[in-house]
Amino acid sequence: MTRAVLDTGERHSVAELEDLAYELRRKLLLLCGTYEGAVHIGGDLSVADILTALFHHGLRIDPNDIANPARDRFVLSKGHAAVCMYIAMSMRGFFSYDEIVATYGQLDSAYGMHPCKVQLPGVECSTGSLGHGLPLAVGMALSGRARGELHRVVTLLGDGETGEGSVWEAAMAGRSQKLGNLVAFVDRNRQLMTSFAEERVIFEPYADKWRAFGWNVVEIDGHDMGQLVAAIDALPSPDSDLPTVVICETVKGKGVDFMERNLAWHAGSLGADDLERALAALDASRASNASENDTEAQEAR
Amino acid sequence: MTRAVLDTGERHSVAELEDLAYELRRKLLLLCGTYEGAVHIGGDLSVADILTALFHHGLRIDPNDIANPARDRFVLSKGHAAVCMYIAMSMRGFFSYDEIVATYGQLDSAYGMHPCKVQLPGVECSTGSLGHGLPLAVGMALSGRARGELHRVVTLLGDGETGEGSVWEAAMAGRSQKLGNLVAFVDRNRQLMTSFAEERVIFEPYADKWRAFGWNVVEIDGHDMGQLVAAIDALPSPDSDLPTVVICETVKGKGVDFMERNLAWHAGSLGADDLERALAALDASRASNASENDTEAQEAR
Amino acid sequence: MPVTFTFGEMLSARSVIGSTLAELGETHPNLWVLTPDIGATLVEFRDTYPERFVDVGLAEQVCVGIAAGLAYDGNIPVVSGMLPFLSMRALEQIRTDVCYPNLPVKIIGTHGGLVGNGGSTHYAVEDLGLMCSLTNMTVTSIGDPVMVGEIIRQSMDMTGPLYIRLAVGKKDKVLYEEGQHEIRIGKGIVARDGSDVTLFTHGTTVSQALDAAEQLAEDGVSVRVVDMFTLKPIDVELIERCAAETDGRFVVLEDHLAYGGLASRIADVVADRGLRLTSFERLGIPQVYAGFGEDEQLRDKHGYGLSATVGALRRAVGPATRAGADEPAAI
Amino acid sequence: MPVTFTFGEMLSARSVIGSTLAELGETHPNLWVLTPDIGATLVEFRDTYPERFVDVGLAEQVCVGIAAGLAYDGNIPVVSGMLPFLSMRALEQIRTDVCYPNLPVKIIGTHGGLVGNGGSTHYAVEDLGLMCSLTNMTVTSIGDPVMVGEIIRQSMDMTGPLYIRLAVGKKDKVLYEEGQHEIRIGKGIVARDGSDVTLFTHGTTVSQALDAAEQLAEDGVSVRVVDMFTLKPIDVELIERCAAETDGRFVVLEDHLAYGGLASRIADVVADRGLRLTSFERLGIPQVYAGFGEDEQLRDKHGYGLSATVGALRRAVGPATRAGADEPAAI
Ligand SMILES: Cc1ncc(C[n+]2csc(CCOP(=O)(O)OP(=O)(O)O)c2C)c(N)n1
Ligand SMILES: Cc1ncc(C[n+]2csc(CCOP(=O)(O)OP(=O)(O)O)c2C)c(N)n1
Ligand SMILES: [Mg+2]
Ligand SMILES: [Mg+2]
Repeated sequence: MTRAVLDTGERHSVAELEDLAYELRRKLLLLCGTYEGAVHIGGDLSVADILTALFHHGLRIDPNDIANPARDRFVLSKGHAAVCMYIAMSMRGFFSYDEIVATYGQLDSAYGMHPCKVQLPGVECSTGSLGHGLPLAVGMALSGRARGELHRVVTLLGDGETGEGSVWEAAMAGRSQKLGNLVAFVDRNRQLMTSFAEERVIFEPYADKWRAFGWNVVEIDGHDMGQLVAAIDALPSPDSDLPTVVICETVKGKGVDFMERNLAWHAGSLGADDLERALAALDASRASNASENDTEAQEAR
Repeated sequence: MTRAVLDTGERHSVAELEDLAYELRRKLLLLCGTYEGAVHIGGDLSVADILTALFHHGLRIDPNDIANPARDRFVLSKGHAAVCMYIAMSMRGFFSYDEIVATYGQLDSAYGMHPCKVQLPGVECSTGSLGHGLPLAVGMALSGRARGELHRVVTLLGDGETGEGSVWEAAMAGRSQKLGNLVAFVDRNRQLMTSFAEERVIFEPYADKWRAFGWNVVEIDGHDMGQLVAAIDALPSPDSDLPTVVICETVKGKGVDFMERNLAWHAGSLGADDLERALAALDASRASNASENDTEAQEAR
Repeated sequence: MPVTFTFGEMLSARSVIGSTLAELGETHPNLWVLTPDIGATLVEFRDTYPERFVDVGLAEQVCVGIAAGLAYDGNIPVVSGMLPFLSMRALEQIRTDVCYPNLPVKIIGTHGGLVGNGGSTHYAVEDLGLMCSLTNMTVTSIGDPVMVGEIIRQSMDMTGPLYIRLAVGKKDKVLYEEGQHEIRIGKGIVARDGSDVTLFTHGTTVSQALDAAEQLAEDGVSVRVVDMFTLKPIDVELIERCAAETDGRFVVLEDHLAYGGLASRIADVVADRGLRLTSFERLGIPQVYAGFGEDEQLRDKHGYGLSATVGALRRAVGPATRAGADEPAAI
Repeated sequence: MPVTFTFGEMLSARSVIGSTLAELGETHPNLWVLTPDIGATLVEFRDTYPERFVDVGLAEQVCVGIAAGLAYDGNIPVVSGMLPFLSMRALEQIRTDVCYPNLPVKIIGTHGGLVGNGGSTHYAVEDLGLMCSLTNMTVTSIGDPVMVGEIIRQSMDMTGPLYIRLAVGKKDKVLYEEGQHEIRIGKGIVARDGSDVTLFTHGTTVSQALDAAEQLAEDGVSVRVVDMFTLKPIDVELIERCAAETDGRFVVLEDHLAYGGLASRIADVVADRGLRLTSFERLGIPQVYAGFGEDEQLRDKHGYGLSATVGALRRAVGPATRAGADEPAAI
């Protein structure tokens, strides 16, 4: 078996991907500034880099051929990051960003707080209730296997979400069914909705849990685009035997200093002032990243 | 805090406990020979030694004071081994064996296929649906802690049962709540109802799972009374911080050769012929154990 | 190989499931069978189509989740297990992953009602109420073992989810001769015609209902027995017709809580359509956890066994006192 | 510290829960509060009684299981969370670990109905049907935020389980003046008296029902509004009385599937008691997954908003055509 050839868009350099992630965050904040209701900003910002790496680099998908049986499947298990996914997908050509901004959360909109496949073809399944994505992904991976596809099924979970027992049932099933075509990214931002991880729920030793459930474990900095790309490129072949989890160390609210590691920004709305502050913070964070990168580059020389 | 003083019965030597376990198995088979319906013989026989060690050695309980707040709590999470527990408890003075045999499974009997606290005071809670016992035990352990009791809450799970996600939720909760007074025995007989472990569901590396969930892990031969007693005696203090799992390597159907590791004997009934064969097999197994023990004793000399 | 059977014979509904699935595996390459360690009678399918058989062990939630994932990709998954656990442990998965996207997942299981002597953890007594609560779900409860195969076969063309409830399924009476009745999801079966009173029932109690009708016939009372094996969508038209044709006398008998199951489905129709009944009585499990005992003993103990059924039918056709009308039921 | 409030004012039911629990924590040393990561408004309790506060993170099943374990040992555990998840993910734990042994565990949560704009995974629209299916469970749905506190206080003496459903609970209208009505679990509240038709409702739609009644009053129609905040046990006596006193005209309005909730509870009584109604109409969520939108928009879209309620009341008192009697409802 060889992996199907899909038009998977242009190849981007890491620097380009970083720009796309910046753009994604910016668009996200702008939407929050327009929409009156609450948006899960914290958990959106923590996965902006992961979603960029997936939609612009990792996933073999074609926005013009969304039902291609050979496509990779993406399941947003942490469904509350829907709007970040919508925007990432719009940047990849699936949807129109303007339409998202114009209709988000409104009556009859396809773009709501959680992904709804019934209303929005292009997303692979409806999620939002935590703990459902990985089981669904196991089913899709099994199906692809049986049909002889070499696609991958990729899902993205919140770390808090992995408190759900259904996740560990699915972890065991993915291993037992020998699904090397199954890949779970975990957004390890060490925050739940109302507490920090390890404060009320002890998740550590976290990677060991996945290892003990028989998964191939990769640990990276989930905001380092180079590491994300490298992890994706190094994924074992879809016809191998072990599912892979990529544990991404992240920061909830990443890129907007006053939201970072701040329980108040699990979900929220941005008034005009907030929006301005947030955009400024985003630019500042980008500038400091750039200078860090320069230093690293110099040091590497 | 000191552990409450309860009349916890006579102290038994390991050899005496072995005799009690033999007696338990015998009584179990005799009941199966009388009762017309199916009994979960396989999973009963695999926990006969564990239940003997608990009810005659490990648990601080008093059959004449079943509501003593300082008592240890026992939760049979693998509720289908109820009859084995009833008999073990009868041998400890809780119930009458004759009454169990006379009424088991009958209309209005307190002794049914799964423990029912509503009908049978003395059992701590109603179980039977797998995956419920550990969460209940966590609640009981928390409660004891809060009341300043130094009791233990001990539960017994099937290995297949630990496929349930609710077990891992409870494992995480037991660790997060720092319940050193919580002890789980796992009957690791490597069989589920319709398959052998690792055949359809991959549990290995099994002990690592519990370790990764932050538990204190003890691994023993679940049919070696000496090891059972030692493991119980070495349990960390109830006011320590880590829950303990005692993973007992066992054989489903243990003690009756034609039932051992035989999927057909997950549940069954014993006709007169079967009963005779089973009792004979039990005696044979006891004799061979005794001679093994002799050899071991000689070698140790 | 299709099951052969004789009218009145005892047959195992479980083995009908097993052989029907094995048969359909051949014609439907997208048929999958999944189970949470309750696979004893699925062996034929398992061994013929191992790559489409998934035993997840004790893990009902992921079992249904996987089924949904398979269905998203064009497959027809059948989840087979024990209903008390499937209908409750996996309820959110059934609702959110299967019913919401309206996927053709079938849930088939045993232990519906006070059967099997497992005690209250092991009886599915509220399952039909739970399943009827779910949008897009088709809900059936089947007594005749041959019919189980027939319904599974019919369901291959369904686009949405289906729930099939059985009792123990080890030994069930074949109730209908081949071709005797049109068997169609959504249509009740007039298992025995009659004109004085209608006895509605489903699943394991159909047989008991027929026996009760036979007893009443000896008294010269003509009882219509309706096997309302589809609870959702409910056959409104048949209910209305029975009200008109059996003098507004209804008795509902079911091995399910008396509230939430078929009797409540019929009560919904009674209220919606403004049916003016002469009598309405429900026989089913009262608001208790039932304890141990053999199936028939428990039915007798809890007031919906054969003699209670006969009694209710007598009351229904007797002088016009509304049965149970004096005391508010404890609902 | 008790909440102070003014009639008609907007209050957060969530903060009422938080402050009531904090208040009761003092008088009830065996009161525990548990949550699966939905603890924002429980902070007062958490910080005052940290040793009796348990946040298990995302893990609804064990949350209920722990509550049961605590209750076995003499405690009064309150589990607080979002109802779509508590009522379904933890259903078997609620049934088997709490209801079967009849333990005094209280499940209190938000997101009952099409509220909060979270989409279909986040609406509890079948929860009341599910909970009414459970033996021993007392089921309530409360609109008035002050009443929430009152019911929690009353429930401290209950020996069995209790379910309390709220809408979003961030901003709710205080509906009843203090002492205006006797508030007692199991007894419906006549929120507004009237003689032409009874409008039964509960929870978040009580306020809408009162508005509709006000509109009808302008037409000279006298609408009785009954806040049937206890769905189980249902107030049979009040239903019978309303049938007699409002000319057999019933409209049922609820932010729940139109089948399975209050309307079906009332239909059960109608059938059991043989009530001869003049009209019966149910306004609630049809058999669809509702999608996104603000609460009021969704109610309007799905046919149970204010104007639909007014319309149904007009039909009920209008010329004697039975509303909806021509077409079988899709149930
Ligand atoms: C089953 C379930 N319970 C509760 C919620 C409400 N909820 C949404 S996000 C969230 C916190 C999730 O934490 P985590 O998975 O770490 O994601 P993050 O917030 O970090 O993005 C909660 C409790 C939900 N969506 N599903
Ligand atoms: C939730 C649930 N699902 C299914 C069953 C039926 N069942 C009873 S025992 C058993 C096998 C359990 O395996 P294990 O836990 O290893 O116990 P053992 O049979 O080895 O004693 C099954 C599937 C059950 N009791 N509960
Ligand atoms: Mg997180
Ligand atoms: Mg086992």
